[in-house]
Amino acid sequence: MNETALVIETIIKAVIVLSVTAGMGAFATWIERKVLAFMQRRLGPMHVGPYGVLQLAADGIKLFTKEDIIPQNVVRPIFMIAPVIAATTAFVAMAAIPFFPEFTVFGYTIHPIVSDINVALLYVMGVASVGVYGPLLAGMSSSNKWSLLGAARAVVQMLSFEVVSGLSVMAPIMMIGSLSLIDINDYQSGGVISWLIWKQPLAFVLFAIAGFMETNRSPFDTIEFEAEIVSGYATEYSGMRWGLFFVGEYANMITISVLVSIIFMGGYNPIWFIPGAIVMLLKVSFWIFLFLWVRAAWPHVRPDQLMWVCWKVLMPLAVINVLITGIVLV
Amino acid sequence: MYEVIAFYIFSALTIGLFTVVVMSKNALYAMSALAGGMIFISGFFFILGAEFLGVVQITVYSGAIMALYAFGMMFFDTTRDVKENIRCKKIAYTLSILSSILLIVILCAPLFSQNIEALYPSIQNAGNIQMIGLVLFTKYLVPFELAAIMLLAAMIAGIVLASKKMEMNLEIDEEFEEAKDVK
Amino acid sequence: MITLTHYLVLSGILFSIGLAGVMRRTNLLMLFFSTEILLNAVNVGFVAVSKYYGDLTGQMFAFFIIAVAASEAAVGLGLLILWYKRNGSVDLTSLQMMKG
Amino acid sequence: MELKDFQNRNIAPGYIFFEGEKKPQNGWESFKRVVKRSIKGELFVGLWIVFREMIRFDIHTIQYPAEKIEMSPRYRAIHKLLRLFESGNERCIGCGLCEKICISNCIRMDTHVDEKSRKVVSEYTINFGRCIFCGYCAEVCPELAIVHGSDYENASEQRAHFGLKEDMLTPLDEFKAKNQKEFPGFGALSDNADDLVKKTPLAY
Amino acid sequence: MEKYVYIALFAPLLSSLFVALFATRPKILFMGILASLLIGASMISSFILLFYVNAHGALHVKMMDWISAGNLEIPFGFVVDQVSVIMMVTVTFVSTIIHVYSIGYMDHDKSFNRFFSYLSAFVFSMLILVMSDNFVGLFIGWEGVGLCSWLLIGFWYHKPSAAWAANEAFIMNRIADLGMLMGLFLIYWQIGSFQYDIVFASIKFLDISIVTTIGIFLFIGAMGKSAQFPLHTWLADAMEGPTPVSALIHAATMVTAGVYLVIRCGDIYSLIPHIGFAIASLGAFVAVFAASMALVNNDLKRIIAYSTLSQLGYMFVAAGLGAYWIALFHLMTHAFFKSLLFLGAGNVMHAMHDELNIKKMGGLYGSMKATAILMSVASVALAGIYPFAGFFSKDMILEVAFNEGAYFLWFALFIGAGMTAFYSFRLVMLVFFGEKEHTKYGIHPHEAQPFVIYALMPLGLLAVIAGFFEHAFRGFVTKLLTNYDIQIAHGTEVLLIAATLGIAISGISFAIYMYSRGGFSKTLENRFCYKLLINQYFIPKLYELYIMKPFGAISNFLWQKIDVKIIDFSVDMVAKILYTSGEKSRKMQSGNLSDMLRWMVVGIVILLAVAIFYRPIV
Repeated sequence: MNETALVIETIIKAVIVLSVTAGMGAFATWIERKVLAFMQRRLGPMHVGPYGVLQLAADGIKLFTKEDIIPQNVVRPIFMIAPVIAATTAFVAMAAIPFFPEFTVFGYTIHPIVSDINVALLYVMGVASVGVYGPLLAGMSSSNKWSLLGAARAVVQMLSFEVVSGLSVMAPIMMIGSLSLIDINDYQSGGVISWLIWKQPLAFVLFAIAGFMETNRSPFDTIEFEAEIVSGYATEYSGMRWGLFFVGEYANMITISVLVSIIFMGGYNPIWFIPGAIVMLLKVSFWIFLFLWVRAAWPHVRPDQLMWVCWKVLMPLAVINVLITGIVLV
Repeated sequence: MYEVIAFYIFSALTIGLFTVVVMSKNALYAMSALAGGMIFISGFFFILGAEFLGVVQITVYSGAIMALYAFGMMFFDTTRDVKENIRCKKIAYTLSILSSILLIVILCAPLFSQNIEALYPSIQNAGNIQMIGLVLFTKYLVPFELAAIMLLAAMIAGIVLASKKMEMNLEIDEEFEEAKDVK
Repeated sequence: MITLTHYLVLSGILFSIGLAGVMRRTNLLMLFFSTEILLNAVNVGFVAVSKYYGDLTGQMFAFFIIAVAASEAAVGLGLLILWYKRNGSVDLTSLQMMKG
Repeated sequence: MELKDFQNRNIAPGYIFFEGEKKPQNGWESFKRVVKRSIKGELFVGLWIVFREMIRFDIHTIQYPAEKIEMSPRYRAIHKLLRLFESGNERCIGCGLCEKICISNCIRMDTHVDEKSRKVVSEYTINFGRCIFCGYCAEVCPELAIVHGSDYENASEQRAHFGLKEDMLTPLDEFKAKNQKEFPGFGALSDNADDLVKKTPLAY
Repeated sequence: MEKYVYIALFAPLLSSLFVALFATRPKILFMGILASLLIGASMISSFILLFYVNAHGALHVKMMDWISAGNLEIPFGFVVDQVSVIMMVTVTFVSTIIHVYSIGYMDHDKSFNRFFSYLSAFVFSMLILVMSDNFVGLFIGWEGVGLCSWLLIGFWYHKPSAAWAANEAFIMNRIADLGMLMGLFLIYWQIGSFQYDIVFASIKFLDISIVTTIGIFLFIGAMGKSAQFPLHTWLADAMEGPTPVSALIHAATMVTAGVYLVIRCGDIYSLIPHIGFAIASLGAFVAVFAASMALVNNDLKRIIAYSTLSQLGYMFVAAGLGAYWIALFHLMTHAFFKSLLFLGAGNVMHAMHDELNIKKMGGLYGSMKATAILMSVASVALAGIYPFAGFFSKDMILEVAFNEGAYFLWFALFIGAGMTAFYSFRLVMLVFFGEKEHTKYGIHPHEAQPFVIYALMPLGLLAVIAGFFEHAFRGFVTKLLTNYDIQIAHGTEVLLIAATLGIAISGISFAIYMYSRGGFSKTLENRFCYKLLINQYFIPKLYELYIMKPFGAISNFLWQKIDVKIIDFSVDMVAKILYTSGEKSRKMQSGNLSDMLRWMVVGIVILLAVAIFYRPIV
């Protein structure tokens, strides 16, 4: 029976995480439009609802009701399933992420993590690496050259940056000695001073860059850069299938924000009087804001520059960082 | 119970997906089915308590190897139907079915005696990763290093092979080919 | 209850599927796919044995097999690209120089 | 004139050349450049600028259907055909210059001689699908009959909308309400035109 | 002292190998001189060793471990004791003279260098044979001299008769070597060692029948090498080789290896006197048998060859009866005068342009006095006239036979001595005196080069005086060998000596008498006994008829029927089956990876099936 209870609890948690992050993702689209507008001296969406808050509902209605166009020459099942994969991988990665400190409801302690596996970090990164299949399959099945180019770029980009993210996160793991995100969080429970960002600044920077990379956000949005390859892998998509890509992208953003917050910025440990949950929310919000901010501020990078930076700058730096950490630890 | 359910679901899925890999004429189907199958295989690893291996399976197989193959498919222009003139399918199927029957007979036979002892027994109160780490860096250190060197060599080989004269078309001269044929 | 035999039979079936693919396919890329199936089938068996005998050697073996598969993919794909550039095809029928 | 001067003949004497930084020759130099740029914090300057704009909240958006921009008098939108202030007759004398000069060939006119032996425009159309709003027609018109209006919201269900004489000609009721304004834009008389006119006796 | 051993042993090897480098080159005189000098160095070392052994006793040298496998341990060891040093001295001395002689004799031969290489190799092998301190080394030397003998008999291999003779010698020796090998195996099987000292120390404790068998087998080996009765035909045919070879190998050294073996194994044979007596009987038989063939033969070298056979018979009589030192003494003296005889014959041949038939010679004394004198001296020595060397040794053998009470043997040897005297002087008379037959054939004989004659001088001298060393020799050799005293009353002894001298002198006088008058009448040649003798008792014919022909027929049958029809056919069948199956299964190698993989899976299926269905029988 205990097993069943666990399963039921897990399912409930999963549903909550799914719905909340999906909602947050949708909300984030509104936030993005607003923030980008403000940064560009605009107002952003204003008409639907107060200050355009209901714009996301309107978008949702539009996406759901739009015709689901499937072009004639695409590989139908793959074409149809690719967005689902993109969204699914984004959400599945969240299974091992603790969002908040544990709390008690009706005498029942709830761990706000879907599944506490001890290889959580590896798991998250593995699933993130599977995330390449969304763009890849979409691009390959679309029978469109822009899509194919987008898929190729996606593969190259993801594969390259997995190396950087893995190597950069290696140093903190070496210091902590655990892959569990809860352990990582607990390691930094000693206030701001104990944040890993101070001990591993280089790893932090590299991981942040890799995070931008893995979410395909500007300035590394080579795989769907309009000026070069129309809309990349999503060129042929419309309606809710395109929307799923969108949701996946925002879910990824949230995942990366949470990850960076937990690994380098103290996680959900309370600061002063602020409870951990609020701290966590603030951090995640800051990170999502940073994603938007960077998009507003920085120019786009060419794919070859991207590869160059990845393999010839970031990866050596990551390796050196790991080496130095190892030497210091030993 | 859930283990049983998971096992059977995963089994059905892996077998189905791998069958698609083998049978499908469409390379894209094959590729995606294989990637999916890999992920479900990692599911088996999770069930079996080998979390580390499961994650490695996902990361390396699905994340890296299959992506490489996808790249290859793009390069070889086989994102669509594979043109194959498959001969004597029956022989292939007969042989594989025969071998599977034989394998199953062997595996189901009570060959596994009880006196097998673990060389490296699992350590109590230690996670899968810790155990793997302990074993990997003591007993299997040399193979581990060798594997690292092998991977490095393979990487260099792959880069060299694939990037050599990337801008050139290596197709052999027609005349040369004809001369060879005459010979 | 799932026993070791279950896993081994599964492994055997997957292996046979891989064998069928290896024999049936003539596109080299598809052959590589089938080879990966073979390796994975074996991996399942190894990990199951490792679990049921409480011995990590099986997992180690699976680990090294994955490493080998990665190398194989890298080198094999490099060779395939060379062959494709030379012959414009990755079909087995273009690879019959060893005809006896 | 030396050759160098000839080559730079389009460049003003006080021009400052910006060479830019040297391109990196090898990997190590590019690596150094990346590191240098990262440390210099150029990227953070960009970040700061957009953030500053955000907190300054200096929004320049005009919420269009509700608010509209005042068009400049010289704005060249849908053409208007004007009437004579004195009589309310059409100013157009049917000379056909606008039809001749139109570079996109979108103006068509038809004239006839009426009972008073005056040339009268019977049909006048502009195909706005082709018009590029260059303003030559207004410039060439000797009678200031055709001018550009400021009506830019020209979305319509029919192609023919706005382009007919009836649409462009100032309606009589408008005219009577003295709503017709002299066009201040391209080709119009300047404000001090009267002063510039040389007075000549008309008595002959 | 070890270094003298090594010089004595390896100087010939060095000479052989160095000269062999130039074997295919045209004649280089320096090669001959070098070889002679190196052999000379070997001889000097041997003499030094002789004096050393005389003063200090035997010398054992172990150069290195050679074979060490399981219980078998064979060192590369050498022993320089009284017997082997005598052999060494004899061999190297004769060799040196023959090397020098060969420079003159082989002057015009185009394979001059090759000859010296072979000759030096032979000396090396012979030294290995005599110096080895174990049976394996002896066997190696044994085979080495056999090989060199084969090379040298067949030196003019372009001549079919030479090639045939070489092969005959070689094959006959192989037959005998089989016996020798059996003996060696028996020794190792029974004693577990090949070292002489161990073998001789423990042979006494063996069963007498085993010792008998060993003795017989070893003697079979000796018979082959020393050309005793059933295996004697090769020696006469071996005269196809160059004359220095005949002198060195087939008179002075190699053929005496059998005698040396018997002397060496004296400890074995002294345990089995009946076998010794059989050996003596065979020796006596051969002595008469060979002498009788020499009586009528017209071939210059063959006469001397038969004489050699006969003298070997004498030696075997002495050795078989246990008078080892006498056998060794006769061996030594015989080496001197017989090689002298051969070398003189070589001079004659040269003079006669390789004519061998003595009937076509005559009166050569006029043109080649020195050779004539030397050959006469050698003949006198051979005949056993006092005070020449042959007298002392041969007469002693007769006395031994008498002493042992084997009067029959004594008589046979006595007759043999008469015959020896006769045929020696028949040869001398026919060649050097009487009618100058050669003028009919337009040959103008000339004396050999002076240095050749000078080289022969020491031999001639020794042929004369060697007998006077009898007592010194006896004293020296019997330190190792069992002493043998002749206990015959002085009167009888004198009588015997007188009888022997008498028959020898009468043989000589008869020969001189007959041949100074022109020889026997032609009618004698139609007599049966003449025919018997001139045809060598028809033994070669018999061999040919009863051994070679049936053997040939059997071989032919085996070749035609069994080899071709069955073995070749089955071998071909295998090849054909492989070929056709290869041809058929070539299709498997379609070069198509798919097909190969299918075959691989077939293999997997078969292996799996075996794994299921095969139950190992425990």
